[in-house]
Parts: sequence; structure tokens; C-alpha cells
Amino acid sequence: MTALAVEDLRIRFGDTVAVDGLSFELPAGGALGIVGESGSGKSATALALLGLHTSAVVEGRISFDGLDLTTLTDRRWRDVRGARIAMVFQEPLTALSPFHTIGDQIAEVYRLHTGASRRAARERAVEVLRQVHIPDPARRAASYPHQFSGGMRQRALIAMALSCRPQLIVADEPTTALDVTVQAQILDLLDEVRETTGTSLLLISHDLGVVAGSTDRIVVMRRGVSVEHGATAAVLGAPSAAYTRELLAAVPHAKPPRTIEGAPLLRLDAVRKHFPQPRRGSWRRPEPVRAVDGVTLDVRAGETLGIVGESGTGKTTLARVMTGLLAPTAGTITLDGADITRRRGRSVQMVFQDPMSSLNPRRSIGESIADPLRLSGVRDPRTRVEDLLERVGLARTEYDRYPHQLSGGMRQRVGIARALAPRPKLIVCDEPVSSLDVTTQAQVLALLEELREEFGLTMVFVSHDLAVLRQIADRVAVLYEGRIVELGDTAEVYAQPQHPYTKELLAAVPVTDPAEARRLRALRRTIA
Amino acid sequence: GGGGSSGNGSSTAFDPATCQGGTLTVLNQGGITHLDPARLYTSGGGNIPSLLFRTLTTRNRQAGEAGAKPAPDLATDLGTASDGAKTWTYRLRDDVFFEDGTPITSADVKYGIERSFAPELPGGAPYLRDWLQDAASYQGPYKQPEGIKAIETPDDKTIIFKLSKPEGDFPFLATATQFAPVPKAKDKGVGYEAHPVSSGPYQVESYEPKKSLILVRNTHWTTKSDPLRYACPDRIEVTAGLDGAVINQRLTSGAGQDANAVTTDAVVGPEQLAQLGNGGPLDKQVARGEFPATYYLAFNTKKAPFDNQKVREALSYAINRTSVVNALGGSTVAGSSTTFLPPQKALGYQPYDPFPAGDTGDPAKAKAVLAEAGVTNLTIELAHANDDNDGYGPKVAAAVQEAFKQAGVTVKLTAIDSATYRDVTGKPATEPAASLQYWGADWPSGGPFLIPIFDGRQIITAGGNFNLAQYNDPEFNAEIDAINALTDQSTAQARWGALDTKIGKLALVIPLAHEKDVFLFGKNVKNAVPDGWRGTYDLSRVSVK
Amino acid sequence: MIGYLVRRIGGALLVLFGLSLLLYGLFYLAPSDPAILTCGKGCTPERLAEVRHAMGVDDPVATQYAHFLQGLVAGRDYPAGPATRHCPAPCLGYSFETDQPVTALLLDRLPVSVSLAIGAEVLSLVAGIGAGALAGLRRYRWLDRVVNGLVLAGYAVPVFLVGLLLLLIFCVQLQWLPFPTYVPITTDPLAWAQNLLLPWVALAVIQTAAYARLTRAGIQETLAEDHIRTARAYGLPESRIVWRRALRGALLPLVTLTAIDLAAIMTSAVLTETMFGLPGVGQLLVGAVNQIDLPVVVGVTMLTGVLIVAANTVADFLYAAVDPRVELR
Amino acid sequence: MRRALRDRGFLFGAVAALLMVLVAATAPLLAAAAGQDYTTYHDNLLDSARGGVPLGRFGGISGDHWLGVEPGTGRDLFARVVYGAQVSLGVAIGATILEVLIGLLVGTAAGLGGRWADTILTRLVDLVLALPILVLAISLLAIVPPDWPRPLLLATVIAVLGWGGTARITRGETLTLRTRDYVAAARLSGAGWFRVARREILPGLTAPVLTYAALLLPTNMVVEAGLSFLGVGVRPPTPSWGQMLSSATTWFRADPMYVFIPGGLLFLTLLSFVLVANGLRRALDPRQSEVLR
Ligand SMILES: Nc1ncnc2c1ncn2[C@@H]1O[C@H](COP(=O)(O)OP(=O)(O)OP(=O)(O)O)[C@@H](O)[C@H]1O
Ligand SMILES: Nc1ncnc2c1ncn2[C@@H]1O[C@H](COP(=O)(O)OP(=O)(O)OP(=O)(O)O)[C@@H](O)[C@H]1O
Ligand SMILES: [Mg+2]
Ligand SMILES: [Mg+2]
Repeated sequence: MTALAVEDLRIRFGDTVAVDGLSFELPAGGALGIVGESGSGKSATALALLGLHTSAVVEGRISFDGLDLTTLTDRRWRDVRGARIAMVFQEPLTALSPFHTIGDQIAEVYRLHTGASRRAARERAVEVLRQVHIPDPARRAASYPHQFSGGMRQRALIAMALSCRPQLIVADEPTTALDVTVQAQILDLLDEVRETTGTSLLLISHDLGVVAGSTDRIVVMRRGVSVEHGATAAVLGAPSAAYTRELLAAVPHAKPPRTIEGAPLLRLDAVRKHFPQPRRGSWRRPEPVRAVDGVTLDVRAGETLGIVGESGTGKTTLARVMTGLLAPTAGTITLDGADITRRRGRSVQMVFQDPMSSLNPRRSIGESIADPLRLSGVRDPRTRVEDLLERVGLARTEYDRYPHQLSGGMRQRVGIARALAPRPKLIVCDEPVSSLDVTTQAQVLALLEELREEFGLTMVFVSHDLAVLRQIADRVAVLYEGRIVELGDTAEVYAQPQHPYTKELLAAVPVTDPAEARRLRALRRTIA
Repeated sequence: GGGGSSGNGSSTAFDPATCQGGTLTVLNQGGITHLDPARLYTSGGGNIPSLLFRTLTTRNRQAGEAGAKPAPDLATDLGTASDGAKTWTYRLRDDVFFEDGTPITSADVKYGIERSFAPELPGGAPYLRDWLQDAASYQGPYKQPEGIKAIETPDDKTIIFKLSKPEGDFPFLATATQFAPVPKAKDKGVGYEAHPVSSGPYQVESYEPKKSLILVRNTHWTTKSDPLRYACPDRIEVTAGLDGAVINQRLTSGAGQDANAVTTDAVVGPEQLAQLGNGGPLDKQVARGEFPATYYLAFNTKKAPFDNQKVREALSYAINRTSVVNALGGSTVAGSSTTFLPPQKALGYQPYDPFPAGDTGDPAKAKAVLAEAGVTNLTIELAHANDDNDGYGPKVAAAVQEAFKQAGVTVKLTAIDSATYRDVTGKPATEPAASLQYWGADWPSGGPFLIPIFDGRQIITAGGNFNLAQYNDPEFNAEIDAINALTDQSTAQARWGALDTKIGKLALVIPLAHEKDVFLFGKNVKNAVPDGWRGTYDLSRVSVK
Repeated sequence: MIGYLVRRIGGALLVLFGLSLLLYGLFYLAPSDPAILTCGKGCTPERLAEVRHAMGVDDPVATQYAHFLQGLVAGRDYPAGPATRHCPAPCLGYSFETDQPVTALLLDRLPVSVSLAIGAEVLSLVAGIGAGALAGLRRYRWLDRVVNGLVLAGYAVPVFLVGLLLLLIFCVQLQWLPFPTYVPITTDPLAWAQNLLLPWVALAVIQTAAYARLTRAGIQETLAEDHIRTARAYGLPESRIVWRRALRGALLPLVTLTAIDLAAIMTSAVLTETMFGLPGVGQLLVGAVNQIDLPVVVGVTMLTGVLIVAANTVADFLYAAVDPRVELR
Repeated sequence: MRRALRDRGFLFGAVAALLMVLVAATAPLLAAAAGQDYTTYHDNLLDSARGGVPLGRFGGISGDHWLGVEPGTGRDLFARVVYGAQVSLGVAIGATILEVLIGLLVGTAAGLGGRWADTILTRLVDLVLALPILVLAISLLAIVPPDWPRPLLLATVIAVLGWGGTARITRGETLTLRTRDYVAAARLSGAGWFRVARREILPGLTAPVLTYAALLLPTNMVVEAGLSFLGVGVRPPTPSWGQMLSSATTWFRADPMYVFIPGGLLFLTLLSFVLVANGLRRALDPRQSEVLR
């Protein structure tokens, strides 16, 4: 029995066609994944399923449980939304009203659709919160969204979705904003919910790994068109469309192991960085945030050292301390034996995560790259800048363009060119590819690898993505709450993780092989 | 000159016997800052204060010339002069009482005067310090309870003043509020003014300085004891702190209680002037009078170039009085003046014009006089106050500047803060070479006009000086003393006038204009007759019934 | 919380201390002498010296300031003729001009300014939020334009210009309203409102436009937020979304603004009060400045300082109260 | 900027504002062209008996006196109005420039300086923001000797009391800008804080500060007009619109032109500057454009 059938869906925003002739079916109790890169029309499709478009023209047929959704009146829509089709949004931060408690928001939805008493609604809210494994749900129901962590908020949203026992849950990138381990938990939860309640699931993601383990069928979208469509195992195992193959190829692969026994270039000795907390309420100062809490580490000349950890574990702080941008609270950092904080040279450079904020929007990119050259005494750096631009795969003529005129990938290339300009010995990359599409990500990683070899660079590569590190790093350090809990050759760490956190991290990595994904899910259950 | 026409809303004759009743509203801009008789500086006892305080003498509340004379109030007559006008003796009436029913004694009058010497209670007129024998250093009854020797009270009804020099004007001075009786037992010092003990027809019901004052009848006052005050309304409500234009607007429209309203300090503005004089309804609601006062330009003859009489004369020819009058608000509220004394007979006014140049000035003649004196490219500095409130502000200054420009004289204007204007110009050390000034009469006589301004013995180097010309001519001083000794006003008037004519020829000042007063009153208000002393109608005689 | 309060109050005291110090310094440097005005016409130098002594302005400025502080904290005694006057703490001294205690003067004038400010604020809140909400929901396109035009005009008309026009139209030409005088609300509430109507309107014209604009913008901004989409996706009716969600978000900035504006009106009512002849704190100040009445000037400035700081503190509290995300620190 | 130029309101405002600035700048020339100056009395044009209202209709408008004459003095209104523009605009522009300069200096210093500098400067800014501007301006202006150059003084007083907002905005923006990675990049390439402030921070400040300053200008103009209205502004015979309005209040019915001319001009000028500010904000700061405050 089909729960949802979409036929020849077309969505236009004025002249832009966001979705162009999309068709798919979702059986009752089944799980369908929609994958595609940014802007491919995934969210537009999801919104159409709930009739939430205001400025778009939606054509085609969407039949749900015998209803033709495209012909519904506003009144009738209200009975469908939330009650029969529920939606889980991408941004858990903003998807909940900041002025009402979690419990109230869930109860409100429940009351609206069932006409239950206030009390019954409150009880239902606690019940669904329990169902999504919020600890102490009766108490936490009275919390405001900002008092929840990202993962908890996403759980609350799922709880809200569950509250009216819908037939279909549409989850639009439910895990994009979350850490890998939390992402795995949410995906597991959705899976569990589907199993226990029998609802159908439409899971939307840009990440093949996310849908691989949670869906039975997938639709691969590109520029509003479905390029491939079929059983998950079939599509990922033997892709027929070139685009799907490209996507799969862009997923990082392990690199051939390299052992580098260079002399230590950068040495960190018992480095700490604590951020004092502002006083709140009482006179006593609260404990400082121990962003980096006793890191001892050598970066060997010529190697690529990966640093991995989840959000807030202190990766960026460590990276900035390494470059001398932040003074450590305690400990010493030496580059070639000289204290880094007193360094006046430009031998350590950095590539930043957010390509938008790493370039001054009011200066041409050429000028941004030329600056370090000028400061090191080069009179007329234009040709050298143009050479660099060419080297990182940009046209010489891009010199006079401004950051907003470039795509994310191009901006990241500019960032790399700028880092290279003063001929550094060490480049610290802080999540340089996290904000890029998989395909662009692969290109930038390749470029970095090339440049490292060509310029004989030493590299510290910070990332939350184990897969990326596996491709680029010779050694990995696992950072957890400001400390290094594991450090070793990449292959070794991946094959035989020692620390439980590393194990958990590895088990949470999304993989594109559905069988492997299911194995990892089982593994996670045993760890938990 | 003198007096003026009076408007009166009612066609039937006014009868003080049947005027009683109703509430009179007084809408004022400023005033009622103080209610302590020691701290009030009034001419003729003031308008509002004289509702509360009776003094030894008071102004004769009548229209025109008759109103410029003093009349007995608490005393039975204008006082008996002896010892060549150096001793003045008064006898109190028998039927005068304070608001609590206690009879008023000569000791109360003496105590009231003594209080005004206390530095805690500053602000009153300064004459007594100067006139009374050995009183200059007296510090008031709080520090020196033994009192002033120069005032004697041999019995409850008699009070004798011993002066250091002859003062024929003493009956005029005795109208000042410092001559109001204060019962020593009720004196609270600075706090006394919260509820001063009334001797007049009204007493204080409530008083908030600069804001409101409500007066109700004093039941211990009788018409019989006080023929001058009619005390018609049962209740008088004074509101202060209003905008002048608003007051006149309210008096014009006369909505509600405003029909029973008057003002004592808001001269009409252009809004009303435009509606006046064409037989409209407003013509019945206007009182025109003249408070004796002069706007003039003062020279410091100790400073070049004004030590040169020719220069002063030339500028006297150059002045354009029409523009000065316009700057002061037009010919309805100011009249051009070539004499220092304003045109009131009481002051001894005699018309003269030593430098005839017409109303708009004679720049050619001025140039000629300057050339004669060998002065070329003259640049002078003229000081003026920074606001126009007192008639010696920027507008008049600019008018003078313009007029002198026609005669080839460049004027640089110096603005001085109006709050300190008198202070700066009154200290010879800081006195500017030329400045705009205004002088009003403390009482309608030539003395208070000519003495402070031209008596050489009045040059006070430490400050508070008004003889800005710093003119000191023994002959002139002697004539002042001689007139002061006269107790016959008509003789005195003639001699003051002659003195004014004489001093005018020296061009020590340039008289610019004299004040004219036009006050509106509500349409129900009757008997709003301006008196010759103050130029405005008398609150103690108006009626709203 | 307590720490916050302590710091807030500490900061406020610092501001006030600085203010009073500044004023004393300036008045000391100023060429004007308050005693001359008090002493009156024809004041001789000896008399002036006596008066200065009686007023206490012959002391060095540091001594005067110390006395002032002492009065504030502990109260002080003034010579006043037969007895001394005790001015209890917080004593701001006695007016040079009228000899009234400054605290009493302020308390006396405050109701006028408060009436003015609260009335204008209420008027502009009601009109502003109403118009803003209607405009924000795009129910009436023309309203949107009117609000837009009004807000621009609101910035472009100084309050005295509005006041002038209102007086001319309603009091002079049409004579619908009396010339404003202050009637205490306790005496006659109707007359109170009737008299204050024009000043309120004059003040509210500008505020109303600003509030309308803010409400409108706030509603539109909130309506574009993700959680509104969530609410829609769960079938919440539009009316509920607008009233319970969007307006709530939109009114947030208004809440704090109200407190601050209230103080701002009170402190900037100088013009309105002068314009309409209302005996409020502002008028008190203008008069005092002209008369070099230092105690009153200091008193008014301190009062306005206190009001502003208090308003800011209240605004912070209100903000924390209506927005659960905000914590006071 | 191009976006702003498409805004009709902005265009109107910009043209009118420029015109007004031009008038102010060329006041002496304009007055000379009219054959008048702002000081000469024309008593013959006044009805002295009626308080000095101008003779003739519409406040004495004539071929010689394009906007009529001032009641009470007969001074040429056109000359006074153009010179008044000079004062009103001059003071407002001067004050705004000063405020922006002080605000930028303090704001960037607080944003880039260390914790101590920030704490102290922020406290200072709080203090300035807590000052009752009008109240203090009145007190200050009443105290200073009257012979000091008044317009300069006015601009200074307004600026000294009013730079808090600019400083706060600058500090806030600086604090966010300094966390931008490009600032870190500049530091890594060896740039000192001064260079960072000049090359990386300042360009980022122009938009927010400009939009704020554009609104400050009319606000300052209102303050100047208000102060002159209260009689503590520029000193006569120098004209200013606020002062003209203040003296016009007594001539409301007798000579309405005397009110309407400076009042209307003040309104129009303010309106045009507000329109410019609004347009700028919409163009430079689209997110904030709606919340004009
Ligand atoms: N409200 C809108 N107005 C105009 N165009 C829009 C609107 N919403 C989406 N689009 C366009 O429609 C296309 C599809 O957008 P959609 O949000 O569905 O992409 P997506 O696949 O969800 O991307 P992402 O992974 O970034 O969320 C895009 O080109 C986008 O620019
Ligand atoms: N300037 C700062 N002041 C106070 N706390 C800070 C500061 N910078 C970072 N922190 C805190 O230090 C901890 C580590 O932050 P850091 O940015 O280094 O984490 P991260 O591992 O890079 O996280 P992400 O993956 O989210 O970028 C966090 O708790 C953060 O809140
Ligand atoms: Mg999307
Ligand atoms: Mg980071």
C-alpha cells in the first residue's frame, strides 16, 4: 500500500524552476531517502508535501492516503499538517519558538488536533519526550528550547512530530547541524520510531551516508530533477547515473599510509587555554571553560597531522594557539625551537573554515593575498599574487574580484593562496572543507595534498569528519574535552581504536554501504 | 505725558460698594518667586503683594497723574518731616489688624524693616541701608536682636525714622513692602513666606513659589480702615509660569474662568496689537498706562572714545529711535524719548532735545560732528544682554548697530548673559565702554531716576554701580542734595526737570525710548484702570462681578 | 541577579557622582554669581558678601561639593533666621531662587512630567502597536504606506513645531481645547486628561510612528522565522500564529523601548513643557538655569540621571522577563 | 549605493538635502543676489503701532524682499533664512562629524584594545549614554561665557553629549569584525593592530556608521533647533531656524508667514535628511532597514 505518491511535481519560484517533474512513491511503513547537493530542490519538495509554499507555483499530483494534497483548501490542510504528516526541520536551533516551553509547544499541537484536555495534552507531551529518550521528560518538558542542546532539540522536534501519531514523517536534513555521534543517535531514533510506530519516513539529506543506513529506497536529485531512483542498496551499490557515481566517488577514501619520521617542527608542551567565564549572579567566578586542557604534541616536519573531535572540544582553540593567534594560558609552544608567541615571522599560516568570514568582503581578493607579501617587503606583489591564483586553480583575472562574486569553493582556494603567499613552513587548516559540497570538498582536498607536496609543507588538519582525515592525514589526534585521548598513525587508529570515545566516534561515521551502515547501527546499540 | 486712556467693559458707572464677589484669576509669566515682604522689590508696594501687605504709605491708586502720588495706608498721614527732612514721624491708624486679629503696632513695622537687613532675606530695595542713620552694617534681627537705633517706637502707634541726610521722598519710600508689619512671634525666618501674616484685605490660602498663589479674604481687614483698596473679588487665584503669548491669547478668547482673568506682567503681543484700535471687541478689554521707565544707551566716559563729548554728541545725532521702538515691540509699547526722564509730570519731565535729529536720526550731522572732532573710522563696542526680555537685548543692540553704521561708525556687539548683565556693567572694573540699559522708577519722582545714574557720590567701585558714565560734578551733587531736602513735591519736580535738561546736554547717555504698557483683561473684569504709578490696573480695585 | 543589581546600582551611583561633580565644576568655572541675582538691584558689595555667606557660596567649591554630598547622604542644617532648617537626607539643598527644598520641588514637579510621559507613552503604544500590527499583517496596504510616511515625518518634525501647530489649531482657531494647564489627576481626572491631550499628542506623533514601524518590522521579521514555519507545518491556525507567536516576538524590543522612552520623554520634556507652559521638571530646569539656581539644576540633572539609569535597569529586567533566552548578568 | 539610487524617496531626499547644503554654503552669495543682508533694519516696512508687523500682504513679500521681512525689525527674511540654513546645517553637520570621529575612535579602541580598555571605555560610553542630553546641553550652554563662538560651541556640546551611540555601534561592530577570520589572517601575515584597524576593521565600519550618522544628522538638527528655540542656541543677530521659530511663536496670527517659512524649511530639510538616511540604511543594511530608530 502506498502512503504517498508524488507524480510529476513541478515547483517554480518566479522564473527559477526548483523542482521539475519529480515522481516517487513511498509505501506505508517504508522509508524513502532524497539525496542531492545544495539547491537541488529537496526542501522545496518537502515543503510542497505540507502545502507550505507561499510564493511558489506547485504543479503535479501529490496523493497521500487517498487525498490529493494539491487540491486541499486551507481548512483541510490544517487537519493534515501535524496530524497525518509531520515534519522535522533542519535547524533545530530556530525551528522551535523561543518563547514557549518545549512541553507547551508539543501539547499545543496535540490539543489542536485531538481536542484533548490541557492535562491530557501535557501528559502526551511527556510521553513522546520519553519516547525520544529525553531524560527526566516530565521535568524537561518545562524547559525552553535554548536550555536544550542541539541534539535534544532535534529529539524534541521528533517528539512533536510523533505526538499526533502521523502516518508520515518528513525529515528535512534532520542531522546536518549536529555532531556525528549525535547524528547517529538521531538517525537511530528515527529508525526506531519507524519500527515501533509504523509510520512512513521521508528522509532528506545531502549526505549519502545518512540515507544509506536508514532508508529502503532513495531518489537522487540534481537541479530539481530526479537522476536516479531505486532501492537503496541497488542505487548505492551499482549506480546507473553518472551523477550518482560522481557523488560516491567524492566520498573520501583512505589514503595510502605514509610514515614520516621528520624532526619535530612544532612542539606543544602541556598547553592549556582556559577562557574565564563572566560572573553570573553570585560573587564567585564560575569555573573557566577549559577549551584546551593540557595538550602535549609534536608536529613533525613534512607530515600531515589530523586533529579530530566533535563540536566544542577545542579544535579551533588548539589550532589558533598553535599559530600564535591565541596566547596559551599555560604551557609552551615552540616552532623550530623558538617560542611561537614571540614569533615575528610568517612561517605559520592558517586556512579557515568559513570561507565567507575569512575574506574581507570589502577588499578585492587580490589585495587580500597581496597583503602578507607587502608586509614581508615585496614592493609590487601583483604578478606573484596572480601566479598564486593560477596555482590554486583560479584565473589570473580574478585578482580584482570581490569575495561575494565567488563560490564557496573558489573562496576557499583564495584562502589557501593567501596562506601560501608568505611561504610558510606550517599550515594549520581549521575545517577547511566542512562547509563545502562533497564534490567541491574532494577537489579542495586534492589541491591541498598537491600543494603540500609541491611546497614541502607541514600541515595540521583539523576536522570533525573522520572520513576526511582518513584521506589526508598521516597521523590523527583525537581531541575530547580539550585533551588528546588518542594519537597515532591514521591507519592504526582507524583499525584499532583504543579509547572508547574514538570507538564511539568511528561507529557513528555515516557510510555509504547500506550493509555496513546496518552493522554499525547494531554496533552502536551494543556500545550504548 | 502721563497716564493714559482706560478701557472699561461696563457702561454703568463702577460702584465700589457693590463690586464684591467672585473669583479673580491672575495669569502671570513670572513673579511670586517670594512672598516675604523683606525680600520683595516692588514699586509702590507692588500689585499682588499689596493685597497682603499694608505699608506705612502706599501709592494713591488712581488713574493718571493723581495716581503718581503716595497716600497714607497704615499711617494716618504721609508722615511729618522735621530736622530739615532728616526725621520722619508716623502715627498708625487704630483700626488695623493682622489676619489673626492682633492689632498692628509700630514695633511690628520696625521689626519688618529690621528683617529686611538680614542677609538670609536678601532681595529687597536697598535704600534704607543708605538712608537710615548707621544702618549700613546692620545684619538683621537674627544676628543683632538689639535692632536698629535709627528707628524709634516710643509707643505702639508711633514710629520715628532718623535719616543720615535729608530725604523729601521718604513718603514714597515708605510704600515699599519692607515697611509692612511683621509680628515677631510669627517670624520663621526664611520659612516665613510660606504663610506671611497678612495685614491687607486678603490672606494666603496656598502658595507655591513661581507656580500658584491662592488668596482668600482676611476677615480682620475692613473697608473702613482702608479706603484705597476695594478688595472686590472673594478669592484671587494667581498662576505663574505661563507663556506671555498664551496669557494674552487666553485673555482674548476668555473661555470659562479666563473671562475673569487679568495679568500683571504680560504686556500684549503683536497678536493682540493687530486686533486693537479698530473698534473690535478687544478694544474694550485693554488698559493702557505708562510705567515711568527709560531705555537708554550708557557711555563709560572714563573710556576712549567716549571721554570725548563730541563723539557722544555725534552718536546722539546718529541714533534711529524708530527702529529701537520697533525692536522694543512697536509704538504701542514704547515711545521714542530724547529726555532721560520719562514723560511723567510727577518725575518733573520737561521736554527737550539737545541733539535734534528726528525720529530716524541724522547720520549726515553725526558724520559732520565726528569730522569736526577729527575722529575717523570709528569702531565702538556695545554691550547688551543675551536675551530680549528686559529691552536691552540683541534686537535693540542690532537696531543701534544699524543706525550707527549709517553714520560710518562700526559697532561690535558684545552679548553678556542677562543673569549677570547688571553685575558686569555695574562694576567699574568690568564696565564696557558702551552698554544698553533700562531704568525704571522705584517711585514716581525725579530722585530715584537721576540720583543713581548721575550722582558722583554713588559711583561704587566694588560693584552695584549705576552711574555708568562715572560722572561726578560737585555742583550737580549739591543740587541733588538741595532737592532732596524739599518736601514740597511740585517745587522738587521743577528742579528735577531742570537738572535733567542740564545733564542731557552733556550726552552722558543717549535716551532711546520710554516704556508704554498695554495690558489685556478678561471680558467680565471691571474697573481695570491703570494707575499713574505702575502703569497697570490695580488688583485691589478690579472686580469680576 | 543580585550581583547584577549591585553592579547596576553601583554604576548608576558612579554616573550620578560624575554628573554632580561635573555640574559643580562647571558652575564654579562659570562667570555668573548666583548671589547677585538673589541680592537684587542696588546691592552693595558689603551686602553681597553677607548674602554670599548666608547662601554658602563663598566657600571654596570643594567645600561646597563636600557639603552637597554630606547633605545627600546624611542631611544637613541650613541657617534660616531665628532657627536653623534641617534638610533631611537625601538633601539636594534649597533653591537659591525660591528657598524651597529641591527635593520637594522635584517631587512637586514630577507628577506633571510623569503624567506627560505616561500619557504620551500609552497613547503612542496603543496607536503604534495597533497600526503596526495591521500594517505588518499586510491586511491594509494603505496603512503600511501611511505608517511609513508618518515615521519619516515623525523624525522630521521637532516636537515644538507639532506643539505650535496643535496649539494654533485646537486652542486658537477651533477653541476645542483649553490652553493646557496642569490639573492634578487627583483633583479632576477629566480635566487632567483634557489639558494634557495636546502635549500628549505632540509627543506621541513621533513615538507612534516609530512604534508602528517597529511593530510592523518585528511582525514581518518574526513571521519569516523558522519556528513560524514549524507552527504552520503543524497546522496551527494563522490567527494563533500571529497573536501568540509573531506579536510576541515583535513586541520584545518594544518592551524595553517603552521603559527607556518613558525616561527619555521625561527628560526631554523641556521643550514640551516650555511650549505648553506645563510646570514640570523640564520647565523647572529652564527657569533654574536662567537664574543660576545651582541646587535646582543639580537636582534636576540628578533626577533625570536616576530616571534614565532606572529605566535602563527596568528595561533589562523586562527584557529578561519576556524573553526566556536572556539571562541577567 | 546603486540600490539606494533606485529608491524614489532617497532620490528626492538627496536632491533636496544637497540643495539645502548648497543654499547654506552659498548663503552670502544668495543674500547678495537678493540685494539684502540679514542685519539691516527696514522700519519703513513695519506697522509700528501694531507691534511692528510687516506692512503688506504675506509678511511683506515683495520684489525686494522675496520672503518678506521679519516682524519687529524689518530684516530681510530671505537673507535670514539662508544664513539660518548655514547655522542649522553647519552645527548639525559639524556635530555629526565630531560625534562620528569620537565614536569611531573610542569604539574601535574599546573593541580592539584589551579587556581593561574595553571595560573602562564601555563604562564611559554607558555614562555618556545616560546623560540627559537636552538637560545638560541647556545647563552647559547657559554656563559658558556668551562671547564664545556660538555655532562651534553648539556643535561641540551636542557632539560631546551625543557620541555614545556611535561609539557603542562601532564597538559592537568592531567586536564582531575582529572575530572574523580575515582579521586573524591579517594578524598571521604580520599586521599590527593599527594596520588591522585601518585596513580590515574600518572598511567594515563604514556601512553601519554611515547609516547611523545619516540619522544622527537630522537628530542633531532637531537638537540645535530645540536649543535655539529655548534661547540657549546661537546668539542674535546670527539667525537660526530654531531661534526664528522661537520668536515667531508670538507672531502666529499676526504674521503667519514668519512661522511657516522657517518651520516649513526646517521640516523639509529634516525630511530630506531622514529620507536619505532611510534610503542609505535600506541599501547598506538591508536587514536593519525596517527598524529605523
Ligand atoms: N522562497 C524562495 N524563493 C525563490 N527561490 C527559492 C526559494 N526557496 C528555494 N528557492 C530556490 O529553489 C531551489 C531549490 O531550493 P531548496 O531549498 O529546495 O534546495 P535544497 O535542495 O533543500 O538545498 P539545501 O541543501 O541547501 O537545503 C534553489 O535554487 C533555491 O535557490
Ligand atoms: N573566545 C572565547 N571565549 C570564551 N569561550 C570560548 C572562546 N572560544 C572558544 N570558547 C569555548 O571553548 C570551547 C572550545 O571551543 P572551540 O571553538 O575551540 O571548539 P571546536 O572544537 O573548534 O568546535 P566547533 O567544531 O564547533 O568549531 C567551547 O566550549 C567554546 O564555547
Ligand atoms: Mg534544504
Ligand atoms: Mg571550530
